[in-house]
Amino acid sequence: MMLAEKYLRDAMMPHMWCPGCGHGIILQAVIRAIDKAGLEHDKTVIVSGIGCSSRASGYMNFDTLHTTHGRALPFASGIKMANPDLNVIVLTGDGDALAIGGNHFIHACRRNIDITTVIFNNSIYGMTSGQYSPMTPVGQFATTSPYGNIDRNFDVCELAKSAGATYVARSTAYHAPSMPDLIVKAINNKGFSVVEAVGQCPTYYGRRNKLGSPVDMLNWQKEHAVNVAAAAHLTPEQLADKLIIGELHNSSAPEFTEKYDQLVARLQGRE
Amino acid sequence: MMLAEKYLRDAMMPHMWCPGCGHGIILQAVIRAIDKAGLEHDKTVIVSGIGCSSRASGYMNFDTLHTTHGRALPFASGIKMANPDLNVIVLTGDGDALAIGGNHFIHACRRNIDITTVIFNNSIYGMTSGQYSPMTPVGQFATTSPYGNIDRNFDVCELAKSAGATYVARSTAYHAPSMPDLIVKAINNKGFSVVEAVGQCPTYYGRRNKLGSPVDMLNWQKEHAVNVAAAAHLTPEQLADKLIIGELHNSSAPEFTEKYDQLVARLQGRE
Amino acid sequence: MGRKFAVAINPKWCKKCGICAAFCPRQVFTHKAGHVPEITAEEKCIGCNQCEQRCPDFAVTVRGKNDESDS
Amino acid sequence: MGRKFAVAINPKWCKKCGICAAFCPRQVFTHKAGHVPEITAEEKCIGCNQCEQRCPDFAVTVRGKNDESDS
Amino acid sequence: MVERHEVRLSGSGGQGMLLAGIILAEAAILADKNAVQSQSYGPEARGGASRSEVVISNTDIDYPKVTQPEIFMALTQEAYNKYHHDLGPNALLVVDESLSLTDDLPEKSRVVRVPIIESATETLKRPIVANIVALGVLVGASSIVEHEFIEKAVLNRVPRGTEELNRRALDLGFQLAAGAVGGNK
Amino acid sequence: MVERHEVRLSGSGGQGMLLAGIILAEAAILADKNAVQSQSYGPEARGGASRSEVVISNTDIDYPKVTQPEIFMALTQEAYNKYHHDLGPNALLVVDESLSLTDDLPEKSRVVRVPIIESATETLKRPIVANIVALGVLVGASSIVEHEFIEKAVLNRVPRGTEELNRRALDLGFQLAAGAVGGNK
Amino acid sequence: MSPTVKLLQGNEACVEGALAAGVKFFAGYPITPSTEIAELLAERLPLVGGRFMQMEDEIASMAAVIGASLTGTKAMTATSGPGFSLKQENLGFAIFTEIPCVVVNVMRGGPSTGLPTSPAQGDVMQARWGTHGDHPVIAVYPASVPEAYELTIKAFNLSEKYRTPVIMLMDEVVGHMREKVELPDVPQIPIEERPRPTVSKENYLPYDNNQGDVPPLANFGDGYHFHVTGLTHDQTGFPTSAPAKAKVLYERLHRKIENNLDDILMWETKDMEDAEIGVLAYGSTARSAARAVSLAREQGIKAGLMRPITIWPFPEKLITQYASQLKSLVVAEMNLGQYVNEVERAAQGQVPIKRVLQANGELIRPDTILQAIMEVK
Amino acid sequence: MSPTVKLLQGNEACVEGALAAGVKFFAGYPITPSTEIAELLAERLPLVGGRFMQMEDEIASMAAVIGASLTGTKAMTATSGPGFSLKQENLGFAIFTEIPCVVVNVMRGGPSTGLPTSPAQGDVMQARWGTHGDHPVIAVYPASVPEAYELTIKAFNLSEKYRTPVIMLMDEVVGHMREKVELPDVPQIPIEERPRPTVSKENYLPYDNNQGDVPPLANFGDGYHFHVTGLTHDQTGFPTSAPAKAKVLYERLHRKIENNLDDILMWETKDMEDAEIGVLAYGSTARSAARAVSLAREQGIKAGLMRPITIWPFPEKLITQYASQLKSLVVAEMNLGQYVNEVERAAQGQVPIKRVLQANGELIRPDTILQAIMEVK
Ligand SMILES: Cc1ncc(C[n+]2csc(CCOP(=O)(O)OP(=O)(O)O)c2C)c(N)n1
Ligand SMILES: Cc1ncc(C[n+]2csc(CCOP(=O)(O)OP(=O)(O)O)c2C)c(N)n1
Ligand code: SF4
Ligand code: SF4
Ligand code: SF4
Ligand code: SF4
Ligand code: SF4
Ligand code: SF4
Ligand SMILES: [Mg+2]
Ligand SMILES: [Mg+2]
Repeated sequence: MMLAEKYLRDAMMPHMWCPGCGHGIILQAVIRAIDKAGLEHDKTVIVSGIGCSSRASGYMNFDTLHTTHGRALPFASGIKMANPDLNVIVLTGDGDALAIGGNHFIHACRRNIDITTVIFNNSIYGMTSGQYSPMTPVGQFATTSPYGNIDRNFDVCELAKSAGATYVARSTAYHAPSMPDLIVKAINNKGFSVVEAVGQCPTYYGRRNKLGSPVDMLNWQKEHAVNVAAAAHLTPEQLADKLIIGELHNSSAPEFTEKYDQLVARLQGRE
Repeated sequence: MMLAEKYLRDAMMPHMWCPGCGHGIILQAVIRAIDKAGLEHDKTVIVSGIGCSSRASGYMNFDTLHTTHGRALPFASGIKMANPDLNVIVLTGDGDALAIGGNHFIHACRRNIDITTVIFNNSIYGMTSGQYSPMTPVGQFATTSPYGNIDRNFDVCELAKSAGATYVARSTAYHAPSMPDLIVKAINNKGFSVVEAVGQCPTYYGRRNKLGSPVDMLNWQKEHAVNVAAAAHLTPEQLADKLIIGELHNSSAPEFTEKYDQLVARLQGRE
Repeated sequence: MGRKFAVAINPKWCKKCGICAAFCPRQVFTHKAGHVPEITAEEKCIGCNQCEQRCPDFAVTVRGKNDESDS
Repeated sequence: MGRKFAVAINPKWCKKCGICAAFCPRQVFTHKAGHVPEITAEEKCIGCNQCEQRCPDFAVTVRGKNDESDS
Repeated sequence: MVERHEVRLSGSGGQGMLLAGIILAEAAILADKNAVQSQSYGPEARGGASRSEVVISNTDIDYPKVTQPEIFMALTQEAYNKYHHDLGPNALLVVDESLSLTDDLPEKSRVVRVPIIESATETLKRPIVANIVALGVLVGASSIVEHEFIEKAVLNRVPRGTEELNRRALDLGFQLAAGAVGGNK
Repeated sequence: MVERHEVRLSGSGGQGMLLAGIILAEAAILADKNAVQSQSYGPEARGGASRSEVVISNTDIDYPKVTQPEIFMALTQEAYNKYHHDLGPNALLVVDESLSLTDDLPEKSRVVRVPIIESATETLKRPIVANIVALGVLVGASSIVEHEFIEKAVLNRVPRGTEELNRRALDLGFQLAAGAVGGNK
Repeated sequence: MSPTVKLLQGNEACVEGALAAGVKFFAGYPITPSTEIAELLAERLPLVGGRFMQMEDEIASMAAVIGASLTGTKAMTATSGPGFSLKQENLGFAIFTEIPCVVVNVMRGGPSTGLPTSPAQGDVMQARWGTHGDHPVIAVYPASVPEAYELTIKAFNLSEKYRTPVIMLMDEVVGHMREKVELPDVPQIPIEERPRPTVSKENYLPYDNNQGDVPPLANFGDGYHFHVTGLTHDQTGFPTSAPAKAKVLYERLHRKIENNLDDILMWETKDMEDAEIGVLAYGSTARSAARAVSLAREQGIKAGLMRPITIWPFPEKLITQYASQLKSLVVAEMNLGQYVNEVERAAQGQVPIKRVLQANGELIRPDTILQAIMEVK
Repeated sequence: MSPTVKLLQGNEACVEGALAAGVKFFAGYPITPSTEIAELLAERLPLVGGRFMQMEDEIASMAAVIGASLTGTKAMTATSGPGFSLKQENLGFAIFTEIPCVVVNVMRGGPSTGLPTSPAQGDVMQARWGTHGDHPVIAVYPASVPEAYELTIKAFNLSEKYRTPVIMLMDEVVGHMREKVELPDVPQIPIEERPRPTVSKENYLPYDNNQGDVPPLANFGDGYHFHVTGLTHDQTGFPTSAPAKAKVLYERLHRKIENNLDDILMWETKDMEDAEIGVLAYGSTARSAARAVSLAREQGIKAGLMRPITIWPFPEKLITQYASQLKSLVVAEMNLGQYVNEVERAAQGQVPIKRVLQANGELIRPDTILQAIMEVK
C-alpha cells in the first residue's frame, strides 16, 4: 500500500493483528479516506480506546492517543473542544464503543460534536480472547456464551441516529474498496459521524462459530450485505439476516464547537 | 390520597420535594399503577438512583433500594436476574437515567430485561440546584448554561426504542389522571419498559426560565402535549415544540431472564 | 345518582402550591397564596379526582360520601 | 491503453492469510496455505486494486508500470 | 485584644438570609475587619428554616464556625425554634414581632422584637426587602459595624435600580431598632 | 532431598505447547509429585513463539517460575531463538530436526534433535499431534515421569475418539527418543 | 488421578471455591488476567441453577452483584486494576450498606492499562483506600492455587458473617499458574450464611444496633419492606444527617471488623521461631520469599517468613509479635512501596526495614530477596 | 471595598485562582459541594475565550480534561467523593502518561452518597492510592479561602512543571465558606508552563529520558506526531513490556516527584519553636487546631501547630524535624484515621501519637482538640 509510507509508523509494523483480521483492512480504508479527504496531516488527531481495534492509533503517523477502555470519545471531545481546528478521528471497537463506552457514544451523538468515529465491529471482544459483545448476534458462541448468546445486540446505526448523530453509514471489510468514500463523507460532515465497519475476528469469533477462514468470513460479508438502495425494495423478512450497507443517515444540525465559538464571539463582542 | 396509607411510609412524609414539584404527582401515578396492576406487594422492589426524583424510593413502603447516581438499572438488573419472581420498578430522573446512567439505560433496553423504568423528567438536575441535563432543551437557562443551553437534548423515547425497549410511553404531570394506565401497561409488558413522565421543577428550572408557578408549568404541559393519535395528523412543523404523549412503542421480543431460565432448564434437563 | 363527595386536605402534608385549586373544574377550593387551600364549595364536587391525582404532596383525598368501605 | 501493472507483496508484513489471492478477479496470485502468495500471473492484472485494499497487512502494492510518480 | 463576634441570621428558605449574611460580612470587611460567612446546605436548606452565619473579628479568624452566637436573628417561628438553642451568654436576639419566644433563652439575653416583615410589607410595600430591614435592625441594635459600611455593603450587592428601596429598607431597620425597647430578659 | 525440575516447552502459537505443558504437569501429579505449570500471555502469546513451563518437584514448590530450564523443547526456530538463552547447566534440549542450533548452549547440554513434525505429518498424517509426539520424545529422553503416567495424562486430556491416535503419537515420540543419538554438546 | 485432585489455574480454583461456597450469581466484564473466572462461571453457573450476567462495564457489574445479594443470593464479581478502579464507588456503597459479596481483583501491572498480562501487586493500597470516605475493608490474598480455592470460600464466609464485601486480591502469577488442588466433594470449611432476621417483619430494622455489630439482613422479596441507601442512615435504614446518628453508624462499621480481628486475620509463618531476619511477603512474592528463606537457612542465616493472608485489616499483631525479636525485617512486594509503609508504621521503629521493591512486570526472584537478606544479616 | 478585595467562597476563590493561572478548559459533572466551581467557570470561561463542557459523567470529564491538555490548554475538573472515585481510572492514565491538569475534590462525608452537604476529610488516602497500580501523586489542601486561590495557582504550576495531574483537596467547610480574599490584578505567583520541546520534530520523544526527569511535552496539532498510551511505554511513547524499559519508566515517574520535594512540599507551622505538644492538622481542621493551640497556650501549655499544605507526597521532614522535640503529637482529622497512619509511620515510635478523629459531618471543634492536648500534656 503506497499510502503506508506516508501515514503508517514503519517502526511499529508489522502490526499485532492476527492473520486475516479485518482490523487491518478497515485501517487501510481509514487511511485512504484521510488522504482522499485531504486532511491536513499535522492537524489531524487519532484517538482510540482499548481493544485489538484500538491499537490502530499506534500504527498511524499522526498525533495519536490510545486512551482507556471505552473512553476514546470523551478524550476526543476534550481535544476537539479545546482546539476546534483539529480534525479528530476516533477508531474504536464494538466493545469499546458500545459496551463500556456506550454512554459516551450516545452523548457524542447528542452533542453533534465534529468527530468522525469508525467502529471496527468484529462482533466480539478480541483483545480479551473472545467474550461476546453488545454486537454479537443472538445464538452465537463466545467464551462467555458457551451455550449460545441470549443477549440481544444493538443496531448501532439506529442507535446513533436516534441519539443525534448527523451522519451514519455502514460498510464491511469485504467492501473495502468503497468504504473510504463513506468515511470521507463522514469526515466532511460538520458534526458527529459514525461509520460502522463490519470486520472479522477469525481467531476468536470465527473459530468459535466455525465460520471458516478469513476468506470465508469476507465472503459471508459479501453475501449478507445489501446496499441501502436495494434494501428499500426488500421485505423485513428478506432483510432479516442482512447487513444494510451504505449511507444510512445524513442530516444537518448545528455543530457543538461551532455553537460554542458563536457564544464566545457573542460574549466577547458584547464586552 | 387513599392509597397513601398502603403504599407510602408514613414516617417519611411529608416528602422533601419543594412545593409544586412534579415528582410527587408522578410518584402518585406510579403508586396508582402498582395498585391497578395488582402487583404483589411483597414481591415488588423499587430501585432508584440519586436525585430529587430518586428520593421516591424512600417514600414507598416496599423493599426499596436507593443506589448510586445513575446506577439504578444495573442494581435492578441484578435483583431481577437473581430472583426473576420479583417485580422490579426503577424510578429515576432525567439526569440519573440519561446523563451518568445513559449506558445502563441503553443496555437494559437492549437486553429487554423485565424492568419498568419511570423517568421523572424535569429537564434539569434538581438535586444539585439546577444545572442543565441531557433533557434540557436548547436555549434554556440553567446554572451551567448561563447564556442559554447549546447542548442538544435526547428524545429518550426514540432512544429507548432504537436501543431495544419493547414498551415506550410518555406522559406529563398534568396528565396524571391518565398516566397510571400507561404505567400499568409498562408493568404488564414482559420486557424492558420505559415511561417518560415529564414533570416540573419550579424551584430551579421554572425560576431560571421564568416559567411561572407550578400551576403555570402544568398548564404549559397541558398546552404542549399532543396525543400520539392526534400527532399522526400533524406536520413536523406543527409538532416542533410539542410533546407527543401516549403509548409510543409496543412490541414483543424474548425477555432476558426468561431466556436464561430456558437455558438453565435445558442444561439441567440435559444432565 | 346524586352522589356527594367529601374532599379533604391533609394540612400536615400540603405545601400550599395551589395546584388542586387551579385545576378543579368546579372551583371547589379557594386558594390564597401561601396558604393551604380551603374547601369552600364541596357540594359542587363531581368526584373527578383531578385535585387528588395532581396533588404533589398526597394531601388531597376525595371520597364518595356514602362510600363506607374506604372510611 | 494497454496499461500494465506491477503487483508486489512485502513478505515482511504479509501474514499469509490468502485474502489477496482469494478475491483477485484475475487469479494473479497463487496461494499455498501457510505461505506468502506468489505473484504468478502479473500480466493478467487489471489494476482493480482489490488485493491491495483488502490486504489486512498493508503488504500488497499495485502500481501502474508506467507510473513513475509513485515509484 | 481579640474581638470575635458570632452572628446567626435565620428565616425561611426564601427570605434572603444568605444574602443578609453575605452583606454583613462584606460590611465588616469594608470596616477593615475579618469576616467568615457560612450557611446551611442540603436538605436542611431546601424549604423550611435556613440560616446564615457570620464570624467577625478584628484579627485573623481561625475556627470559622459559629458555636455560640452572640447575635441571633430569626424572622420565622420555625427558624427561631430550630436555631436558638446554643446562644451565648448576653446574646442579642433580633426577631420579628410575629414570633413568640420560648423561655429557654440564656440569662441576660437582650431581645429586640420588632415588626420587620410587616414594615417591609406595609411601609415599603415590598416584602422581599424584609431581610434588609432586618439587617438594619440588627446593626442598629448591635453596632457590630458602622452604619456607613453596612449601607455601602447593601448598595454593592443589591440589583441595580433597587438602591433607593434598599437604602430605605435599611434605614427603616435602624429606626425600628432605635425605637425598640430592647429589654433584658 | 528436594528434587526440582524445570521444563520449558516452546513452539509456534498453534502447536499446542500449552496443552503439552499441562499434560506433563498432570502426569507429574499422577506420579504423586507436585507440579506448577505456567505460560506466556499477552502480545507475546498471540502468533509467533509461545511457551509453556512446568516445575516438577517431589516436595512443595515454592518459587513457581522456571528460571534455568533443565529440559527445553523447541518445535520452531523462532521459539528456539527466543527461549533458549537461560538454560541451566546439563540441559536437555529436545528440538525438531528442522531447527539449526546456535553455539551459545551451556556446557554439557544434551541435544535430542529428531523429526517430530515430520513424523506427525508423514507417519501419523496428523500434524496436529506433533505436540504429543514431542511430549513422548521429551519424556522418553528425560524420564522425568514414568511412561504410564504420561500416557494416562495424555488420555485424560485429549478429545474423546482421539485416544488411539494420541497413544500412537506418544509412542512414536518414545521411539524417536530411543533412537536418537543424544550426543553431548 | 483421583477425581478430587486436579491441576487448576488460580482463577479456576477461585471458581471452584465460589461454587463450593454456594455462589449463585456472577456479574462481570472481561478483563485480563481475571477473565477465566467469568468464562468458567458462564459455563458452570447455569448448570447449578445459578446465573451469569455479562454487564456493560465494571460499574454495572458491581451494581448487579449488590442487587443480586439483596435477594439473598451469594454473588461475586472479578476484575483487574482498571476495572477495580471503576468498581470503587459501588464497592463503597456495598461496604456502607453492608451487603455481602465477593470482589476478586487479579492484579496486573498498572497504573492505567499498564502491563495487562504481567503480574504486579500494585493495587494493595487501593484495596484499602480506593473508595472515597471512611470505611473498613476485608481483603484476603492467596499465594497458591489450593489457597485460592480455600480463600474464596473463606471470603464468602467472612462476607456473609460480617455483612460486608470481601476483596480477594490475587496476582497474575497465582491467577494464571496451574497447580495441584484437592477438591473435596463437600467443602471442609463450614459454609457461613449472613445473619437473617428473627424478629417480626414489623419490627425489623436493617441496621439494628441492638442486634450486635452485624445486624441481620432480610432478603428483598420476603416481605420486610426495608430501605437501603448509600446516604448516611440510622438503624431504620433511612437517611439521616444528624451527627450523633452518623457517628453511631460509622463507629459500628469499623467496630464490627476491628473487634473481630482474631476471627478475620489469617497469616502464616515459616521458620520464625528463632528468626533474626524476617521476610514479609504476600501472594506469589511470598513463594519467592519462602525460597529465599530456605536458601538463607542453607547458608546458616536465621531467616524466617511472615506471610499475611488477610492483608486488610492490617495484621499489626504479626508485626508487633516479631518486631523486637528481629535484627532486620525485609519486606518484598511487586510494587514501588505500598504494604511496606504499613509494616513500617506497625514496627514503630523497633526494627529496621529493608525494602525489596520491584515493578517491572516480573515476579521478584528468590535471589533478589536472598541478596537483601545477605545485606542486612 | 477596594476592587481587589472580595468576599468569596472557597469554590469561587478556586475559580479565580484557576483563571489567574490561565485555565482555558473545564469539563465536569455537577456534584455537591463542588458545583459552584463548574457553575462559575461556565460563566467565566467563554468570556476569556476558554471553554466549558458539561460532560455526561465524571469519567468523561476527566477524559476530556486530559484530551484538552494534550492540545496545550490548561485544563481542570472539579468533583466530590463519588465523582472522585469514578475519575480514578483516568486520573491514573494522566499520571502515567504525564499530562498536566488539575483535579479538585471538595470533600463531603462518605463513603457512597454519605453526607453530601457535610464536611469530611475522608478522601485523603484515596487521593494517594485511589487508582490502581504504582504511581506518585501531588495533592495540595488549602485551609482558607485566600489559600484556595493561591493553591489553585500553585496546583497548576506544579502540574505544568512536573507534567502530572495535581489534586487539590478541599473540605466542604473551605469550599463553601466566604472569606476575604485579595485578588491582585496580576497574579503575584509567577505562572509556570510545561516544558515544551526544543528538538526538531523528527527527534522528538515524548518520554525522553535524556531530557531530565520531566521530558518536554509537545502539543497535539503542532506536527510532532507522537503517541500517548496508558500501556507501559518506553521513551518513544510506544508500548513495551520489556521489564528493563518498564523499570525505567516507573522509576522516573517516582523520581521526578521524590527528587523535588523541596520544591513541591509546603507546610506551615505555628508556635512550634518551643512546642512540647504538636498538633498536626490540615484543611479546615487546622483552623480548629490553631484555635486549640492558642487556647492551650493561654493556659500555659506549650502547644504548636503543624499544618501540611502539600499533603502528598507526605512531608516526612515536617514530622522527623519535630518528632524528637515533642512529648506528644496530636493528629486531628475529620475521618476515622487516615493521615494519622502516615504520621505514625514517619514518627517511627519517637513520639506517642494521640488521635482526634471525627466522622459525623461536623467540623471538629477547637475544644475537642484542646481536650486531647490536655490529656497528653
Ligand atoms: C476498564 C477496563 N475494562 C476491561 C478491560 C479489558 N478489555 C480490553 S479490550 C476489551 C474489549 C475489546 O473489545 P472491542 O472494543 O470490540 O475490540 P476488539 O479487541 O474486538 O477489536 C476489554 C474488555 C480494560 N482494558 N479496561
Ligand atoms: C457520581 C455522582 N456524581 C454526581 C452526583 C451529584 N448528583 C446528585 S443528583 C444529580 C442529578 C440529579 O438529576 P436528576 O436525575 O434529573 O434528578 P432530579 O434531582 O432532577 O430529580 C447529581 C448530578 C452524585 N451524587 N454522584
Ligand atoms: S484476536 Fe481477533 S480482533 Fe484481535 S487481532 Fe486477532 S483476529 Fe483481530
Ligand atoms: S429542586 Fe426541583 S426537582 Fe427538586 S424537589 Fe425542588 S422542585 Fe422538585
Ligand atoms: S395540590 Fe396538594 S400540596 Fe398543593 S395546595 Fe393542594 S393540597 Fe396542598
Ligand atoms: S374531585 Fe374534581 S371536582 Fe371534586 S374537588 Fe377534586 S378536582 Fe374538584
Ligand atoms: S492479503 Fe496481505 S497478508 Fe494476506 S496473504 Fe495477501 S499479502 Fe499476505
Ligand atoms: S489489482 Fe486486481 S487484478 Fe490486479 S492483482 Fe490485485 S486484485 Fe488482482
Ligand atoms: Mg470487537
Ligand atoms: Mg431532573
